[in-house]
Amino acid sequence: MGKVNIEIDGKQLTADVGSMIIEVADEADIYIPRFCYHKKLSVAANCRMCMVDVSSLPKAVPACATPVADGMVIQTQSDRAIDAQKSVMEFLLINHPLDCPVCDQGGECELQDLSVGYGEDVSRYVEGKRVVKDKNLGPLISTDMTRCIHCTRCVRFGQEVVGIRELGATGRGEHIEIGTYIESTMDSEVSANIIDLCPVGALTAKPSRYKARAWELRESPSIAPHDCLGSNVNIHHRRGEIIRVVPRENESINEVWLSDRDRFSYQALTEGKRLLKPKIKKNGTWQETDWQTALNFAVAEMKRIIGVSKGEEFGTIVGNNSTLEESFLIQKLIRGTGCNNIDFRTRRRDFSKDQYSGVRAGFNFPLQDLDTMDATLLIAGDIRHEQPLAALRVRKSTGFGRAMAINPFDGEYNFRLYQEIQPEPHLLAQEFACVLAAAAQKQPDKINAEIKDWIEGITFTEQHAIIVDELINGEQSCILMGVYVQEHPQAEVVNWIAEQVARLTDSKWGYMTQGCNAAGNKMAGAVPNQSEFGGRATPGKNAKQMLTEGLKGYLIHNCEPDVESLWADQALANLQNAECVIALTSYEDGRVSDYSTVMLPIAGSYETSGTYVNVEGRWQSFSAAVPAPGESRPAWKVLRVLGNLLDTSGFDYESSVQIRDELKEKQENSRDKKESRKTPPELHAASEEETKRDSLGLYMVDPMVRRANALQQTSKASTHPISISRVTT
Amino acid sequence: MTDLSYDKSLHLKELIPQSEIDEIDCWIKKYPNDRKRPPIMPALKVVQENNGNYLTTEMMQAVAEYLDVPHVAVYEVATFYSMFNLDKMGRHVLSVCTNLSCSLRGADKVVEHLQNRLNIKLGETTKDGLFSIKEVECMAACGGAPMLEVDKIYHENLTEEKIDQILSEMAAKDLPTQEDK
Amino acid sequence: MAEIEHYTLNFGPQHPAAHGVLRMILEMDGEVIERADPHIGLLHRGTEKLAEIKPYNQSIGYMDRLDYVSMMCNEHAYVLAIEKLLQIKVPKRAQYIRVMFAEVTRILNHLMWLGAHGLDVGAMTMFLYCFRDREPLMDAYEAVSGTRMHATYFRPGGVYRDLPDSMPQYDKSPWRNEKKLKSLNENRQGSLLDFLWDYTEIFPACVDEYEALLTENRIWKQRLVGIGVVSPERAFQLGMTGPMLRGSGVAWDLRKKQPYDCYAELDFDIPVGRNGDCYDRYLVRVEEMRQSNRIIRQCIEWLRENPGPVMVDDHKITPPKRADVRENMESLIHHFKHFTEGYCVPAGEAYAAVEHPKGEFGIYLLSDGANKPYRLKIRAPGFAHMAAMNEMAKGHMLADVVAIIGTMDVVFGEIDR
Amino acid sequence: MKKFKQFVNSFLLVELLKGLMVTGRHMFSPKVTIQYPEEKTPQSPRFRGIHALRSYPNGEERCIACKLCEAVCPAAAITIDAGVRESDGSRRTTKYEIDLFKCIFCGFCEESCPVDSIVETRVFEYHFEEQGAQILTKEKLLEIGLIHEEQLAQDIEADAKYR
Repeated sequence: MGKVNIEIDGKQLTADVGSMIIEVADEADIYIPRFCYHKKLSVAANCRMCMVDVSSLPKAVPACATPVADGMVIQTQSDRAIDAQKSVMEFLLINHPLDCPVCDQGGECELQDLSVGYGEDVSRYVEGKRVVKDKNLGPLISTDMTRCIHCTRCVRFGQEVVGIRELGATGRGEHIEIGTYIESTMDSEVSANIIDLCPVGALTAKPSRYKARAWELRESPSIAPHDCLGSNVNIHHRRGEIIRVVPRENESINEVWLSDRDRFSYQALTEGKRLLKPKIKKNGTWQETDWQTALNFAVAEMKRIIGVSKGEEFGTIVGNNSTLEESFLIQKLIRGTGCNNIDFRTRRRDFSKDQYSGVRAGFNFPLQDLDTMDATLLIAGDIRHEQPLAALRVRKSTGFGRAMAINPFDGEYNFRLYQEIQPEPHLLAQEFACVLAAAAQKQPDKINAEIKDWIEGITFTEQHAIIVDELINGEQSCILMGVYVQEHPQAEVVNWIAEQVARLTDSKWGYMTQGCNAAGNKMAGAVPNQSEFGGRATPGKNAKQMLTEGLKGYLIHNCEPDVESLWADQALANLQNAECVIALTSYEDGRVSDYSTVMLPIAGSYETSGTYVNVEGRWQSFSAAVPAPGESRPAWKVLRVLGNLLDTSGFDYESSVQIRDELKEKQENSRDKKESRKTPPELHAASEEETKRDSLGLYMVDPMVRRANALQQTSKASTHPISISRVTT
Repeated sequence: MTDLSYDKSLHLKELIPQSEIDEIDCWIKKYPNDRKRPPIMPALKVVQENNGNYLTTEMMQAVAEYLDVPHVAVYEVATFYSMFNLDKMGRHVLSVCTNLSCSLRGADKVVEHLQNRLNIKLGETTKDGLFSIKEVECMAACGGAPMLEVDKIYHENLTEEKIDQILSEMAAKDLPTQEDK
Repeated sequence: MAEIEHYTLNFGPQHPAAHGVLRMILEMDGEVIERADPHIGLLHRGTEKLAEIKPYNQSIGYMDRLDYVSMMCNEHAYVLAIEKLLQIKVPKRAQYIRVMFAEVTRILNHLMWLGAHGLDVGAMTMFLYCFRDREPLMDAYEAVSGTRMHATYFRPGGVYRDLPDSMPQYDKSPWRNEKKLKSLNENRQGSLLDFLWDYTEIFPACVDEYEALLTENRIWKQRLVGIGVVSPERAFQLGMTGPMLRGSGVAWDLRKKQPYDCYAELDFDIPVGRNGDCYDRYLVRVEEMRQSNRIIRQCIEWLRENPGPVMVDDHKITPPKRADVRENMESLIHHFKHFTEGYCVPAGEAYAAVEHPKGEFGIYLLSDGANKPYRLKIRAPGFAHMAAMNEMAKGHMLADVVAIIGTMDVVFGEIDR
Repeated sequence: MKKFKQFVNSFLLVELLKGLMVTGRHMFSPKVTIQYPEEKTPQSPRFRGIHALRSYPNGEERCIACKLCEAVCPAAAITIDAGVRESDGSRRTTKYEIDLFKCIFCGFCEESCPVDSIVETRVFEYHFEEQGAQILTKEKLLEIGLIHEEQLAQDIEADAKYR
């Protein structure tokens, strides 16, 4: 790309040909006021706030829509520019209601800031102002459309970034309105980003409506705990109460966006029914007690059951969203007592590779590369609802590349699919195998005898060939497996095929995982066959066995197997029949109080420090943003004390950072064992029964989300995104 | 997006005759395949003419479905252009520009005069169904402000006399037709 | 002869003559002071640090509480410093109002000092007369600002509100008949300016009374003449300012030397002493009251003639009119922003000093361009005077220490800040 | 001559007699003191005493929880919690507290209030009898507002032209 030399406010700058003045100015830290321009959205140039004075032009021009030219001399502070800015500001305020005192945006409002910074200090307008009817956009976004200045950022966001156009600008001139025209709610899973985009108070967050002013809020960085991307967030809190969660810019993970799930799940912490004191169930009734008593009780029960059954009859289920530190401590603690039954994978059916599995994370390429894929093959997943922000990236790539899917279910995509194959769920692996066969034929020099044998007899169709062609021809291509794949009874087969296809077509491959810390939990050793970082461990029962076979005692940490596991009904029955269930939980509602014997209150997300390892294997540590309510304590502290009481050694940690550092050291010292399985897995038909089950809904994934009121009121909450298969139902 | 009022079964083909559909298809063909929005305007025009000079929400939705564009894209077009009517209108729609130039030249007086003459308010239709008055944004005739448009004809440099003259001409034109009925 | 150690006396901080919370360690040889060691800090409130975390305007109220007997003079220095950084020109009327109240404050301060000094030295009656004459000035304070002391009245860009057109009046009470009530309210019939004018008519006679009681009084003279003598050279070296410096014969007054606001347009004289002792400083202060009275009268005359704005008409810095806030958007936004974030002051530094009743009161402001000061330093005149304690008291008797503390006119609000 | 005059003056206690004349005169002049508390000194309409929250004549509280007073309070004496009022969805305070131990009576809250809700009354005589009583709750503030509404409205009216 060519370069041109320009001058802004006397500063000599070099810029790429074709870039807009405002981009160059931003780069050089020269601020030009703007409302409609946003670096992640297309240029609309309809607010006219960014007028600058270009010496060669007779009138002031909008900086966001004027490309630079060689020798341009631009002034942002000349009389002409300032005149233009003042006029625009006056114009924008003509119809703006006198709402500042009751407006949630007050104090962080771009209109206020620019009015003070660039506008006049007194109005000349005395006529009546227009009024626009508010729209009902659902339980997440509250509207005050009279305040709208028609920058159309929200419209462009829907159109360009999400790909679902829900909002539009109807009418013309004074009658222009932003809205859905027909009364309807906004249902996209990333809808609330328009709250951040809105420069005025027209779109504000409903759950935190009127709660706090921007200047009262303290900001603490954290990591969102609901999907495997590990979106970076800032927790805004006041006097120890979380008021809202907003995205923290991280170009390599969440860019500037945040899914609604990550944004509003905090409600569970502030409004959910929190467990504030340890409780012991005595004769069927709950009694509040102190930590000492509760811990002693739990320890005695654990010792009793583990002692009697030699560890066979006690099982530990770790929640998907446990931090790395918690998982590490809990597995260390359980293995220290001589029990080996520990697992976090309550949604996995295929344990065939357990004894070989290493600790690799889902992706072997950076998440950011999804943006630039020429070909993306999605295998069985509902990426929009499982990892909303990853879907935005895939959508970005479809601007020039092609997305394809092999999905047994009705997928809702916010991008166009070039090819779509819809096999029956139980034949997913078989269908995918055809792709491998096609790939093998296209790349005969890359295959070995083993694969040759494996694909023997598998035929493929034109469609499979096209998919393979796309993967091969694309300069960058990837195979992306959805969460459902890991729930499939033939997960390992599909994984293996994906790896082989990727190798043959020179693509990247990765699988999405349930929860935010699947990779971390695995690294920490919260699986039955290996301790931290693939260390050797005596094999124990896996989650399926623990939940379906029925044990005498359970330790459940930060999860509700009766809701989120694949064997929910069996799990519930077995938990109810168990002699003792020790629950480390933040909430006391739900069935946990029904089946548990002792409840230990632990801090929720954002109230504890720890580390999440995302799907790329990126370690992201965070510290507590707010204190835990009542007597609840960070789980790592609870586990540390439990470890001491159980007389297991090595539980003298003083901070979660200390645990993390120890783990980091261990990781460096352990060489990630190459996945040693040489022989390819066997391809056989899975039972229809086992593949039928619905996946968890968008807002059902973990205990926190399930208790977030506003999210539960959305239309997406009631529907299971992957529900019906056209073929099977 | 859930359109609560939208009935999925409603298809454009059920709303207008095949000949009109063909006309829309003809318009669609004029634009590149991946450009779906340009035909919205001609399509709406066809549908409106078929429906007696106004559009219903269902029709706009049906057009959106037919053209495979978001519903709101059609609403935007239909609400932007003054030639699309969203309510049942009189035989003659008097579109008075009240934008800047016209306002400076006395558009509010034009509106007031029309309202008094026809005894209706802006956006209403006379009882006999002959006239509707509509407030519109700039129609690019600022040189002859104040102006109004009726039956696709621009009337510029309006005065009260001129308005009266236009109205009586219109009424006169229509008289025979009314008698025919 | 047996060696006799010096006697050490702890003076204050609860001593009535310690003017607040001064604590002094006096080393004495008999009754003669060998060494006086003032300990300060008992009234430290961290004003300078507090100012660093607040928008500029929010610290005005804290300025009142520095030298809490010359409230508006402290505010004056603070707002002048901000105005210097903002490079704004204050409306003339606001300047006159500010000067008028600065002089009212000077009288208030000197009356307070005179009463207390007299009491310290033994002239009980003075205290009562001074306090009686402070009262109308306090009423003037209340009439403009709503409080008798901590006014928070001066603002960067002018003053908060214009002077009221009417004065509040005494209500009927069973204790006074119609006639008495009328005479009480007699000077309250007109505006605040009329009220003050009335005061300035009477006040010189009051000063004459004070002088009749004190100036030639032999006890007064015995207690003050020749006590705490400071030579002009030493006064300079010790950083003395105000009456302390002028008492030593140095004609140094910021109102003349670096006129701020409208002082350049006013006619007044600078009294200076000859001997640099407590008595001369007494004479200087008494004459200053007469001069202040003159200034006030000139201000009142000017203010009566010249109505106009009392605040800069730039709502980026000053809050908009209240009526506008309810009607127009720009005003509402500026109101909102003014009271939440305040205004940003261009980066830079400024030092503004005023001729405070006690000396040179200065505010040094360092701005990094934000809406709160990066650093605020208060130059309190009393602090430098306090430092001269040892030198001034050495060789004097214990009782003279009280006279010296009195002559310094120390107020711990500003020294400890 | 001067010395002689001085000696005579000093010998005859002239200056002391002059002083005594001053004090003597005052014995017969009217008293300047008033009979507090039956009698009070005049108060200006700008007086800044204890706070009050005003209401509209129909009983509706004025405060809209904009929190400007909380933001502008230099002493951080005001604490406000806001929320959506159930009955009509309007923005209201759920908690409005002024800690009178912190308050410096600068009047900024009154100055910043866009709806003339928080005001400072003419009341300067008040006391607390127990720990915690110095915190004026929303109920107390509204009550004070109701008691003094007439006076407050008058004072605001009187001062309106200056603000």
